[in-house]
Amino acid sequence: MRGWMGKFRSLFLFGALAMILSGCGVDNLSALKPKGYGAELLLDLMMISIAIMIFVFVIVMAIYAFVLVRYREKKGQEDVIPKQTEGNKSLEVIWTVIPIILLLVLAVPTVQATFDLADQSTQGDEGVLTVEVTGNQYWWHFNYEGEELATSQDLYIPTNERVYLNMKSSDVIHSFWVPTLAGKMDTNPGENMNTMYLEAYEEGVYWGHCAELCGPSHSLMDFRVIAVSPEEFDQWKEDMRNVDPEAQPETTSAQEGQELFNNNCMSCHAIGGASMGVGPNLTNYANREKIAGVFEPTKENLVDWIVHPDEMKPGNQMPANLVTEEEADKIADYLLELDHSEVGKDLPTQAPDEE
Amino acid sequence: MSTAVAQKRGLGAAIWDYLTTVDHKKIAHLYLVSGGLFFLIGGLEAMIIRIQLMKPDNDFISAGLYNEMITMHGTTMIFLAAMPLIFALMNAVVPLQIGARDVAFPFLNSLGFWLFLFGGIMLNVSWFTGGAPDAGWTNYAPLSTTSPGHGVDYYVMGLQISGAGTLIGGINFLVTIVNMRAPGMTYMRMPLFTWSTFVTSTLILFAFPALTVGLFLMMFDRMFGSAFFDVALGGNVIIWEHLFWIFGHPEVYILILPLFGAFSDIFSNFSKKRLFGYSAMVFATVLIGFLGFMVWAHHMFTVGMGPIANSIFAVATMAIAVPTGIKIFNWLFTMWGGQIRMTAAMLWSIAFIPSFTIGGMTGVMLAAAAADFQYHDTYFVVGHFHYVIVGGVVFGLFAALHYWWPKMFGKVLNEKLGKWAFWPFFIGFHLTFFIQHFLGLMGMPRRYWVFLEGQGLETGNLISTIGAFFMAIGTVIFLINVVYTSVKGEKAAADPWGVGRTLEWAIPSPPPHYNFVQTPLVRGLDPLWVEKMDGKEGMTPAEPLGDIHMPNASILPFMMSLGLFIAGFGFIYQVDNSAWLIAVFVGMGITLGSMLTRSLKDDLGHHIHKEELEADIKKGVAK
Amino acid sequence: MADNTNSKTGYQMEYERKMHREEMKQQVISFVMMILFTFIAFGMVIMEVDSYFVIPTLLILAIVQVAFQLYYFMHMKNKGHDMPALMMYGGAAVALLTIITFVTIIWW
Amino acid sequence: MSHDDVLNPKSMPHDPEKATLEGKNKFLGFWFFLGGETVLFASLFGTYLALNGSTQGENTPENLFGLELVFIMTMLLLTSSLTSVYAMYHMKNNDFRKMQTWLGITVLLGVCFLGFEIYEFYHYIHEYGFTFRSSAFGSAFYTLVGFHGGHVLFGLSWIVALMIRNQKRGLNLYNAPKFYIASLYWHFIDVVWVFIFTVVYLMGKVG
Ligand code: HEA
Ligand code: HEA
Ligand code: HEC
Ligand code: CUA
Ligand SMILES: [Cu+2]
Repeated sequence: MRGWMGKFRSLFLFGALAMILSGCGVDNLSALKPKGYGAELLLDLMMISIAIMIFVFVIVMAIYAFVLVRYREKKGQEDVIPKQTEGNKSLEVIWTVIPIILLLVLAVPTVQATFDLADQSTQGDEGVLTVEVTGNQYWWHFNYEGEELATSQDLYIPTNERVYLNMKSSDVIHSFWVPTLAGKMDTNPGENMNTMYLEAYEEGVYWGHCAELCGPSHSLMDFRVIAVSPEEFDQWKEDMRNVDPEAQPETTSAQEGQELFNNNCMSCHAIGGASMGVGPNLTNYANREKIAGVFEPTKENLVDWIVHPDEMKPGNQMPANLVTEEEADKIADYLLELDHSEVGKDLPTQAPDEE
Repeated sequence: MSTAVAQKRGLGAAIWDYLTTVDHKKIAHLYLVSGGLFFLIGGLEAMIIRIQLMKPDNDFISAGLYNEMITMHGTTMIFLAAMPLIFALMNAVVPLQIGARDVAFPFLNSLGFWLFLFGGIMLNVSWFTGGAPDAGWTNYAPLSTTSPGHGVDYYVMGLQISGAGTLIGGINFLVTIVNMRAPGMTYMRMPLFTWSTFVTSTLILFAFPALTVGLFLMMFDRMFGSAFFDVALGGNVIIWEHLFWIFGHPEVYILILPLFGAFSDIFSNFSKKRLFGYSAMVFATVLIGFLGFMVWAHHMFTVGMGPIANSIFAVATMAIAVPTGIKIFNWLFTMWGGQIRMTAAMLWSIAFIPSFTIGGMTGVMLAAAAADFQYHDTYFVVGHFHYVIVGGVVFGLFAALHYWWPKMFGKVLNEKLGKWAFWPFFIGFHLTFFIQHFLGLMGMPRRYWVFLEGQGLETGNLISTIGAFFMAIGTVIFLINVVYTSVKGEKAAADPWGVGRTLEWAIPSPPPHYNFVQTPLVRGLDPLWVEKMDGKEGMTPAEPLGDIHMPNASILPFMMSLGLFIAGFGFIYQVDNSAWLIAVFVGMGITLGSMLTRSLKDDLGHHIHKEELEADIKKGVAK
Repeated sequence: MADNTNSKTGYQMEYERKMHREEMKQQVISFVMMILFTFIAFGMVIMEVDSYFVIPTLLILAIVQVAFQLYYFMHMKNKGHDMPALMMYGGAAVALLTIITFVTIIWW
Repeated sequence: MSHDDVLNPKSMPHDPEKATLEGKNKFLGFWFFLGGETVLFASLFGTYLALNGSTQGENTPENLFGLELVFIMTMLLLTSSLTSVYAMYHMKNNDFRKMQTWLGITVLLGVCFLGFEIYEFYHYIHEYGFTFRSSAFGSAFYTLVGFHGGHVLFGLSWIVALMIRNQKRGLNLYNAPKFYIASLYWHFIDVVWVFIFTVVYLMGKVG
């Protein structure tokens, strides 16, 4: 199906439209710069609809402009009484039938795309990855089904393969949205699990947002999808499975940090393993793109976070002041040493600003 | 009462008069003032939202407060500003347009208003008692059921009370239109504003009960421990979404249809032409109302209903573009060949056409279910609905207020100031909301307290904020106009525009409280115009001059609503301390006691005698 | 206000009484039918008739019973009931949509 | 003639409930209200149908409901519908005494119905520990049936208030519409009950 709009794109209107719109927004976030199957399909659908809308708008505005210019009351005409027309059957038929036709033109690709994106035919097939996505206030958990491994905030996927997502929530409704790869889907609490799929065309770090109001830090519930080549992805899985949660860090500060971490934090955070705790899984913490989904991964920020998570993300579930500033410093040293894989590191974290 | 009150009217008497009034024209004033105040509050909240989003990572207000701000902005604007302002117009105009002396249920009409007002006050009290509701105006469970504090409880009780008022108002208009039309005013001779009031009231009748039930379930979950939305006990949160939108989508047509009606009247008046395709317009109105009930799930495309349901709702939604298009083209052709007079009312109406068309077209884009996976819950949607709501409903309210102001208050709003208010508002409107479509597509979800730096969203948001300030300027100029007119404005004639076509322009501005001395005989569509074209001065009466029967004023509607208001607080706080149950009993006691009083004490109304009417005619206050 | 001072002749009164009796007879008949339907409905469930058959039958019985209530007991069949009928059907249509939704797509 | 003049058989209009404009308005407005009530109950039924399986593994409809009680309640309510028809029959024939009598019987039947309903709830709570908070099914059941019960209670109070108020006044054009719409309300309650016994109890038993 890829590029079934391709032939239309060469048409002038579409070409111009595509040009204008693709100038909008940053590379790894804008829905107008698709980097995956779903997003591309949807951009095509948007283009068809925009074209229809522009067509309609031009007609309306043409009549509008004509009427306003031609039929204004002029000085001295205040007493003129225009002809009181009742209506015009054939005109009325025209402006009933033409919109119906235009809407049918829009409805057909709409229904096609809707069914296309709901397709689950290959889920569960040999070699097809399914990731269990859980939305939490205000972080994301990704459990790679059958792989015995899990990540939080950063979702790794292989490029040019369909990856299915089984989505649910542990608390309130969230919505999983990576604009450059696919449309969004809600994560519901309870039995109502949803499934969608992603397919990235290029390697890259794609920005994701939570799109359903879920509390004070709804706007800070960002995450990323990191698409790497299938070989690298296998490598990454390998790296992750080989993590030894008990391994001794190198520096003494980090060793003390590990001790402190195990005493204070393990009730909620896991290192290694795939089960979901109260807090994010921190196995590959040093590989994280951001702290808690949004903050620059500097040590300073990390220490601030560990001591005052409530100030950085209002309403989040992690208690403040569990440890002192000095202790946090050591824990940060430890966490920043949890560097287990080279995969994905060469990808630009943030696309350059607007072209 | 007509004589007693007229003689000595101190401030106290005037207030008492308004507290007890059952006159639809005074109730219109009440709706206008309170709806207007709520519009300013909602607008102020919008300004705070825009200031917060002026630059990235802003901390003008806190995250929690931001959520309260958007929730209250949406709720206030829709339930407490737009709907009451629409009710103000309906009350002021519909009985006059059908040649009635009164509405069908004057007492209930007043009850409807007081319920709305107390519900609205209740909602806004939450600001001062530890936090407003913060789960969005859509109040999705379980965010709402688990929201700490009492904010959401205020949402539930406030909307329940004001919703009851709306339902009562709706039934009142339905019966008024069916039963109280003057002789000769057949259905197919009713002005479009009356028609759209009729359809709107039907929508209210069928849509609000779903919200009522939703709010009850929410109340039971939050206050009495039931498990409708508690997944741990087998509840299902999607039930709320469906109930809310079964109500919520018809609600948006409840907002726009009356203004469609007002535009129809205005376009036809100021083009000096009868409405083009009258019967198609009526049919389109009914059809929009009808289709409005079959599309609610287009707000839920991403919930996971599956491709079949999504496709059905997508196509059904698109269908609404057809009757709406019929309307747009009929308006254009009403002006075609006419003599367009650019009054302030007309200016707002003219501006409405392109603005609403854009909003409608983005609506159809949203209706493409799959594409909505990208648009949903982004600023694209915010752009869409402000285009239809501000560009349709708010423009419509301004147009209609300019148009009917003389009929409501006896003075013509200053035309020059009217136009000065228009331009900044119009420009600001497009500045604010056009760019939001792009913000959405560029990856900005809605209900975001902050957006981050370096995502290409800075410029757009800044422009949007600047636009909001322009709208504020426009609003303030309008307020100045209101004050200026009430001080300096000239008294309006019965037909101040000189081109009146419908019955309300046949009687003095403002009309006497019994409206028509003699019920008029209607001889065609646009009855006043028909008489004018026959060279007559005014309407031919359908009955001889005689005594008029009018209802009595009553304080009971106020008391009933006050009782529910008190009981509402009791319900909210009995969770903390059962002593608050006393408030429930006291409040319900007041309400039920007032109801009992109403049913035990006969109220047969009073008569205005022929002599008084003749005196009024001599004085020129009746005709 | 409508004028009601015209008093009736004895003949007219007799005629109206007869009409009312006639109508009452219909209402009693519909009551008997309703009771009968109720018996059938309960009977089928108590006798544990196959559920694929029972459920639709129960619903049909209920709808017919309700039609009796509306048209006979509440006089919707009489003239002057166009608007009430319109609004009841309107309400019923919205009701039907709502219920269909709640038994189907909520569980997708 | 004023509205509160007592009617005699000769001045009795054909439809006393619709003889005045106020009467016509009440009549129509009340029907519209019932149209809205239809949607209200549909929303409650919908919620019940969506949740009636969410029993958390205990107290399912099958093991909870007893049909004997429901059958008796149904008979009571259906009969009360007929008795209120009789009341309206006598109203049209301008026989105030008989109208009051039949209304009285209606109220009596309604009170019995309500008594049984309260007994039923009491029974579920105390014998089965099945409450409003037990499960989503519990919440939905008590809400739906309770809303209906609330309507019965309101209807009874309304009819009783009308009867007492007009005891000494006889029938007139001011109160005839009130009696009439109160009886419409009573029938509507019966309409809702028909669906409740069918959907909740009978279909619940079938499973
Ligand atoms: C006055 C209020 C109003 C009006 C009139 C409309 C009108 C329409 N709306 Fe809108 N809508 C809202 C208020 C309104 N809406 C609000 C408040 C929300 C958000 C709620 C929330 O989530 O908070 C919303 C959200 C919303 C959504 C959900 C988006 C999402 O959350 O993902 C959708 C999706 O289908 C939608 C569609 C439509 C359509 C198709 C129309 C149509 O009726 C428009 C029809 C009009 C035209 C099309 C223009 C004129 C026609 C022609 C000139 C003829 C030719 C045209 C064609 C052939 C296209 N609306
Ligand atoms: C009738 C409906 C209505 C109207 C008229 C408006 C009007 C406006 N809205 Fe509204 N808006 C909604 C309904 C409406 N909105 C809804 C339903 C939502 C969704 C809420 C949710 O997500 O839950 C929303 C959300 C919403 C958002 C998105 C928030 C978010 O998702 O994070 C934004 C942001 O720009 C916004 C802005 C505005 C602006 C600038 C106006 C302007 O047009 C306002 C113009 C008016 C003024 C500027 C008033 C000026 C007056 C004064 C300044 C004087 C004050 C004086 C005194 C009080 C004495 N609105
Ligand atoms: C009560 C549970 C709990 C405890 C105890 C806890 N945390 Fe957390 N932690 C969380 C939650 C929940 C989050 C996710 C917050 C968010 O993003 O909304 C989190 C997030 C984090 C993050 C950011 C994760 C990311 O994905 O970038 C770090 C780092 C962290 N915690 C470290 C610690 C440290 C160090 C301690 C001990 C001193 C600790 N946590 C104790 C619950 C807890
Ligand atoms: Cu999670 Cu918003
Ligand atoms: Cu909608």
